[in-house]
Amino acid sequence: MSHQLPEHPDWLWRTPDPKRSYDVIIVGAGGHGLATAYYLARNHGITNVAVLERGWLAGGNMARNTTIIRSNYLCEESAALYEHALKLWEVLPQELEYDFLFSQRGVLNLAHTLQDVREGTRRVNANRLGGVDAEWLDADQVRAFCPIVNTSPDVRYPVLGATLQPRAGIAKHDHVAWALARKADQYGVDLIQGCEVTGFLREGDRVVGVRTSRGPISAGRVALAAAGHSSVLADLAGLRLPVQSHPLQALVSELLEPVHPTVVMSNHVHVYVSQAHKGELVMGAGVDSYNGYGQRGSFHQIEHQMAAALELFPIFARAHVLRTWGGIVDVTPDASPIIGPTPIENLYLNCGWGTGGFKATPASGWVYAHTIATGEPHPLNAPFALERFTTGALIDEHGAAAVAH
Amino acid sequence: MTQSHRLPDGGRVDRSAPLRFTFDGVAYTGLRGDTLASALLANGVLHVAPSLYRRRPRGIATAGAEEPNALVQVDGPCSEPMLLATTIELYEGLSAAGLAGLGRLDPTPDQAVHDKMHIHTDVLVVGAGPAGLAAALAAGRCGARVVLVDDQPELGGSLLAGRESIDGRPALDWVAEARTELAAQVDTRILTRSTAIGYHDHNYLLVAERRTDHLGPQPVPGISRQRLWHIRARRVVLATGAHERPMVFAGNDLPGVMSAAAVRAYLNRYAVLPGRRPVVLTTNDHAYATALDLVAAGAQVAALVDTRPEPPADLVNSARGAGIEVHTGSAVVGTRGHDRVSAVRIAELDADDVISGPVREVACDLLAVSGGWSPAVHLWSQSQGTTRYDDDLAAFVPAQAAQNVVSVGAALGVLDLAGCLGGGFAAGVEAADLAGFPSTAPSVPPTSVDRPPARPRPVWLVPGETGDPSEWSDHFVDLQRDATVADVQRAIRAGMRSVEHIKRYTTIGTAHDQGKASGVSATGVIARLLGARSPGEVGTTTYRGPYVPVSFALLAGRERGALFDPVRTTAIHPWHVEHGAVFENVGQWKRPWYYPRPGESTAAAVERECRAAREGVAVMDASTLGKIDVIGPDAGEFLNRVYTNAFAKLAVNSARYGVMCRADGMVLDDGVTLRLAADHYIMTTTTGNAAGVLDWLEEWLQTEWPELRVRFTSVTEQWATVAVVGPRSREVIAALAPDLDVSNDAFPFMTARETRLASGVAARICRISFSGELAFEINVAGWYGLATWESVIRAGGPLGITPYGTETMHVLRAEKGYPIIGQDTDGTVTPQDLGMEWVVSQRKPFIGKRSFRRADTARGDRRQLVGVLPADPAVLLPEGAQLVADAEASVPTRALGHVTSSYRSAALGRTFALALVAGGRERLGETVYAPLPDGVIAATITDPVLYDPKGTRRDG
Amino acid sequence: MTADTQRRSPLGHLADVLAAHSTGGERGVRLREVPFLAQLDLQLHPHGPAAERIATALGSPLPTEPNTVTEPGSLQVVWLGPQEWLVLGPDGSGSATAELLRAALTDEPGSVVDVSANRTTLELSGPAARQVLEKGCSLDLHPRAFGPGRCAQTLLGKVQVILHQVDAEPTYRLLVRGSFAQYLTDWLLDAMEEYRHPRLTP
Amino acid sequence: MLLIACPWCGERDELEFHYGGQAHVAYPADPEGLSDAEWGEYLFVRDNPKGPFAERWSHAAGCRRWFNVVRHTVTHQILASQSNHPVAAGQPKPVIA
Ligand SMILES: Cc1cc2nc3c(=O)[nH]c(=O)nc-3n(C[C@H](O)[C@H](O)[C@H](O)COP(=O)(O)OP(=O)(O)OC[C@H]3O[C@@H](n4cnc5c(N)ncnc54)[C@H](O)[C@@H]3O)c2cc1C
Ligand SMILES: NC(=O)c1ccc[n+]([C@@H]2O[C@H](COP(=O)([O-])OP(=O)(O)OC[C@H]3O[C@@H](n4cnc5c(N)ncnc54)[C@H](O)[C@@H]3O)[C@@H](O)[C@H]2O)c1
Ligand SMILES: Cc1cc2nc3c(=O)[nH]c(=O)nc-3n(C[C@H](O)[C@H](O)[C@H](O)COP(=O)(O)O)c2cc1C
Ligand SMILES: [Zn+2]
Repeated sequence: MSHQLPEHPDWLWRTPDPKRSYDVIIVGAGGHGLATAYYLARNHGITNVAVLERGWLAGGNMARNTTIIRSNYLCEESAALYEHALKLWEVLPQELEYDFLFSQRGVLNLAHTLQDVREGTRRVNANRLGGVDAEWLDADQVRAFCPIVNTSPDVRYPVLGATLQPRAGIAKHDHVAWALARKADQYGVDLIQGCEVTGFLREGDRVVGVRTSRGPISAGRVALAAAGHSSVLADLAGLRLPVQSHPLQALVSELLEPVHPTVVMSNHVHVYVSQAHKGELVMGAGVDSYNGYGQRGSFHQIEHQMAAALELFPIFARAHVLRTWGGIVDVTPDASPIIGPTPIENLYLNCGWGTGGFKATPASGWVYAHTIATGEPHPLNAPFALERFTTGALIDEHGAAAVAH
Repeated sequence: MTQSHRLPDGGRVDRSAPLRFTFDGVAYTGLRGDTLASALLANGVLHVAPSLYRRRPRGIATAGAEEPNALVQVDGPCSEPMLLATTIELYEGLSAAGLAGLGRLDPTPDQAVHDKMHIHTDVLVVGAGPAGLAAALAAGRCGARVVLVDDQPELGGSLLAGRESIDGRPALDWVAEARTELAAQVDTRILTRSTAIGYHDHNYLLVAERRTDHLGPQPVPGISRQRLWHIRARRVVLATGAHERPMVFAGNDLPGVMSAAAVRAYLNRYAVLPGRRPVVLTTNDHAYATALDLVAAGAQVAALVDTRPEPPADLVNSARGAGIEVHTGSAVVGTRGHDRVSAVRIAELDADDVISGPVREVACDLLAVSGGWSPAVHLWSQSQGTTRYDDDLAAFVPAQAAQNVVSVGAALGVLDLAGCLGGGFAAGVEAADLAGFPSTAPSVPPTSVDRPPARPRPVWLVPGETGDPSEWSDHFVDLQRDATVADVQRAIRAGMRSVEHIKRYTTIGTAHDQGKASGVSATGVIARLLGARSPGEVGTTTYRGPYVPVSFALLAGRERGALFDPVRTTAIHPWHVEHGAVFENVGQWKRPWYYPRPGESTAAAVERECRAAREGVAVMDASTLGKIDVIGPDAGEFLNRVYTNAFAKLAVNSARYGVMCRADGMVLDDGVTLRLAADHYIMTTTTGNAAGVLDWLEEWLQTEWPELRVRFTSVTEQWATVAVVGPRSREVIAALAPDLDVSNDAFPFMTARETRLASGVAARICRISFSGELAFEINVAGWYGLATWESVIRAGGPLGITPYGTETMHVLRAEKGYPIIGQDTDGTVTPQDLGMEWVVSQRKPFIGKRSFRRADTARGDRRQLVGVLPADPAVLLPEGAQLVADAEASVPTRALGHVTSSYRSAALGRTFALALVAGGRERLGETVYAPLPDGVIAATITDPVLYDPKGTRRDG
Repeated sequence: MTADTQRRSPLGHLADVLAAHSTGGERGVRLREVPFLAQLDLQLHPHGPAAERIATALGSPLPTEPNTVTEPGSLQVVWLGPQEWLVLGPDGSGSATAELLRAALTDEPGSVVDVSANRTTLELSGPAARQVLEKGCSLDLHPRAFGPGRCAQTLLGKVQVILHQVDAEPTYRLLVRGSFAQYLTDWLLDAMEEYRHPRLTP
Repeated sequence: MLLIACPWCGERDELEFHYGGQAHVAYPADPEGLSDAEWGEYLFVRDNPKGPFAERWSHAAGCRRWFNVVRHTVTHQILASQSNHPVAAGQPKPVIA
């Protein structure tokens, strides 16, 4: 039987008009902007805050991701950050008083080549040292954990094993955003939709506010959380970022009786799939190679994704694609985010989450709020500074996952 | 079973072809030409399945792809969930069951074939109703290549459901003639049963054709079940018609509440009378035809309710003339009935849509509803065209085009037949013209005499008789999601303002039908509850593909099983298969991993192969290495720039190992390059990187150094390469190549010789060693690869020559501390990290050089490649094990590095590993620990070269 | 032992299979391997003196119109790019042609590389041949856009091929790298399957 | 599936091409003379406009030539493609300035 989703609360947020001035303005009401506002209020008592959103709240990548949450990243710096997020996910439904369907059903990352096996083992061992739960499963264990995966040795790229993070899983994306928005609003944060930032107010080298489609608003600090549009905003401030915006697509099937108990990811064959609570299969497709701001991608990505899905899950043959869509992901050269101050005083940056920032939402908000409130990075985001592209101290996650959902 | 509701005559069903079928286990009979839905209705079956969440009875509500209720699971060799009874063509033996909005996947393997086609056209017309047919005819007459697609089995579109006339004759006669004319046009292709599902950038459309579904579930030999057409069109004409909207009133979900246009289709196309005592509810002219057709079919139309206070007099008169009671300025405000509507409640509405008069109850068994028409702008919107709200039509209509496309007919909001025909024809002529086929003799478009309909009066939200919207929980807005006006109101009260938020709060529009017919009604309800001036202020949610759901199998096409991804094999592959090789996937290549003897374990086989290479002679197929001819007077200079070390002064017939870095200084690839002549080198790349390296070279040459005179030719498959390795390899080569002086002096290490083998085959033999042993590589034209391999095996037979695979190759090179790019490196490793300062020229510039001076890249404590010897020489460190300095350190702790390669070595008589360790070269002799799930392994850091560090063996 | 008895073309072992899957008739399609064609990759500036010398030596200029093939004598010269051609000749003609080309090139920058063993050639012909290609090739193969004497480097399914239409029947040649030949053949045989069965009547 | 005009081979599906990012980013004439920041900028920082973008493509499955295209990153409209004068104009222009 399919599940009706839990009811949303009777009250979510106000629709205020912008004030003339705020202590902090956050640009972008995606998950990261909202989490930042929430933690600014909760952890730092800063509530004279506006989150400005050009469209509808959480209508960017937050509305379009495949909701995979895990912390089993390769680099220690990444694992620490994402693990902080995972620990927050574990307490947030209660703290936010919102059942956003966080489901720790485990995530399998399949290995199909000897090199995949090496990389998987490397990640499992690194994760365990970092305090992240991780196991290595052989093909039989994979089948036991997720019986619909085709573990036959006869396929083109047989499953040789998988890493499993048992505490990983999924959550319902919009509910997460709304839960954060609701609490932020309760703390007094103004969530202002239909308000596009079109420029920055400057006094000398300092940013003192923003220009918007609804007039200028001054601010003590301005914090960007605009995901795919980060470069466009940075450009308005005269800053060039090591970020490129690419289309990334996802799709859902119709509602189906439960068949898929966990989350399966395969970089090699290219499948990312879970079955959401209502019963739809949720899958991510590939990133288009070229830049794009169109929230749509090239269809061959979907076709390839389907071929790959059937290679691994023959039972999906007669499932149907109900809807496809695209988002705009902000990709950095090392596939890791950038969080921290910028060379421009009072302007802060949080971007570059690429294909995998949903899972980081709470931690991203936590450390970003810390950075904005104190002017100094939190130890967890210190390594993710913009300077690393000058020093060369990249946090390269390519080895771990071509696409890091 | 009798077909109790089948009309005695008429319709496009074949009365001579009765078909038996079962639904929910009950047997029925229908006719060829029926859909499952029309056949069920013919048998008096209306109810399909309960609703998903509230388990309310639900019936067939439409006659097409916009159906929200009639979802079924169809049995077959592999049963298929979530198909629509309204679009399934009936076939003999069909067996299906109703679904409550939730499908079931069948674990039986799906044997059906799905395939794809790629075609181009000048003009693509989507929809073969009057507008589309006229467009296709016109474009075809101009000589353009035309593709006409329609999702129905026959052409005609809504004409199939009506009784219109064209040029003074029955419209379907005109359709038949049009079909004949189109079929005779050489360059026109008609695809029926074909739904355009996607409209992508650069006029790229996808069309899903159902080729055999109407024949039954069994695969038809040779014919794919469904086909996905990829169509690139110069111009597109969208003639996709319009969807009739439902209306939102209390109890609007009862079975028996049906689209008025669907009722008309059931009457005229399928010869089925869906109800004997219907009521018709409309906001516009169109449903009058339904009412009259119902009367003509013998139904007793109990009432016609028109929301408009003053509908066109001629329509009202004709209805009254047919004995129908017409209620103007009124609406149905409620229904009665349990499993089926048994009565409707009718009341007058004032100008603000408030109930303004007494409520009257009228008994009925069917309520035909026309809430207005929404142009099917789905594909238009997918093409990024904009829409605008048209107040006169009460509909969103196409506005600004984003590609080479026009909409015509009802899809544009043109609702009269004459307008559809004329507009379609003109669009066809124009599309052909713009595609380069001007019309020479403009023919006269077909004509019809009807007039554009009068203004509709949409009532987006029919009020309940009591309470306020927050209580209207049986006013359904989205039937499949069981979402009601009360839900919308709750969302708005919670603070939601955007239609996108309300969609997500209520899940309206997210079900199987994607709100095809109900989406605009939902917008109307939202507008009303928000107090917006018009639905245009609220807008619609985003239209996304596919237009109708399509199976994963169709999109996967033939890229399944053996055809999923190319398999690349070498010329010698058949021998490997015959000799029991176990293969490893390396990129798309199949490479022998090892060659177990019967009963032999992997470890034993590898140990045996290694021993042969170290003590006797062994042979490996190295053909997969990428090979690139680099030719031209500036070839040496070019190589100097892309490799970290120098090549310009390499002697002819000599070879050199080189490393390439990306601009960021990280190792990209490595390999041996041989100079064949002053201006001719042949470069080898790693197996997986061959194509990437060629691209890399072309990029630098073309975009940065076009002045360099050098050319690249990929010759990977031109050459088969056989590596003959081991102290006795010289004997084998001597036997094979009698003309060659194989002595050390005459043929030193890292040189090459051209010769003719005893077999007569021309060969280039190089002395290259990736194992530290004396070794030769024989290169022959690919088509001699197998024979040459066989002759090596024969020549080496007396010496016990042993074929070996990639695993042994890895052990041998690791014993020598040679890294494998991609295994011992991961894109974050510099040549210096690998201990290869010697390969990094200090004198010349090369790609990546500048990066070595960056703060982080110049650090001394970077992870460096070292050897690692487990304390217990029998214990094998797993590849990927992390290394720490302190065995007792509590988690979380930082690793020093990790094991990249690890093997059992026969030559060393122990296990050993390579690892990347922070400041590793400063730590030689230190003990490190690998904490693993089942214990800690202690090991000592050593120099990475463990075998023959002095290099005494390479000359044999 | 002569070298020739040692040669194996990538698809030599499949000749019978290809023949068995070929069909005639109104919607027939045939597939065969044309093994061992001599193939030379030629790169040079299309308008230098060397190009002139080559034109003289071959008796016809190199095709400079994109996507076209010329046929000087027993050779075929396939346009691969603005400065690159593939010169095809009968089995065994490779070294002579290579010498001729190298001689004409003299010291002008350019290259002549024998790639005869790099690719093999599949010939697909018959009334349904175009449809078979359309199952995996996104080029416009309609006679208005493509025809005898035209060529393209493109993708068929997931495999890179050099496609050359030989005649109007149509007959196509597909030059494919040896390592992909088996897979491409499997792909083609699968795509041809439909035409071994009667057409589906509506 | 974008349709991209190779200046040499004509219009082909996107799948035949490799994307090469922003056009007109020259390799620094003297890398050794650059500061770490300047070198880092060359390595990693590229324009990322929402709107017309001059970018490079290589016809990887075809003629292997690199060329420039101006594409609108929202509409994907191709506003300009390096023109094709392969033979008449002699030596093809060095593509990336
Ligand atoms: C298809 C897809 C699948 C994904 N799958 C996963 C997954 O499984 N797991 C995972 O962890 N991550 C996933 N991601 C990535 C994840 O969605 C993003 O990394 C993350 O959502 C980005 O942060 P955000 O939520 O703040 O961004 P967004 O929601 O995009 O928020 C940015 C906001 O800024 C607004 N904005 C932009 N410019 C302006 C301006 N000038 N003025 C005002 N506002 C502005 C935008 O409108 C937007 O609402 C996926 C992404 C996509 C597209
Ligand atoms: N008087 C009114 O109020 C009113 C209202 C609506 C329609 N009409 C009548 O309906 C007719 C409209 O003619 P028309 O030609 O514009 O439309 P149509 O409805 O006759 O034809 C559209 C055709 O396109 C097909 N189609 C739709 N989407 C498709 C897709 N994605 N892929 C493949 N096929 C698809 C439909 O199945 C149908 O066969 C006219 O006769 C008009 O008078 C009248
Ligand atoms: C996890 C997840 C599940 C979804 N499930 C559905 C679904 O069941 N039905 C549906 O129509 N859309 C579903 N969507 C897609 C949304 O309708 C929508 O396409 C997506 O939020 C992007 O927004 P847009 O299409 O309005 O641009 C889902 C999206 C996500 C991220
Ligand atoms: Zn090209």
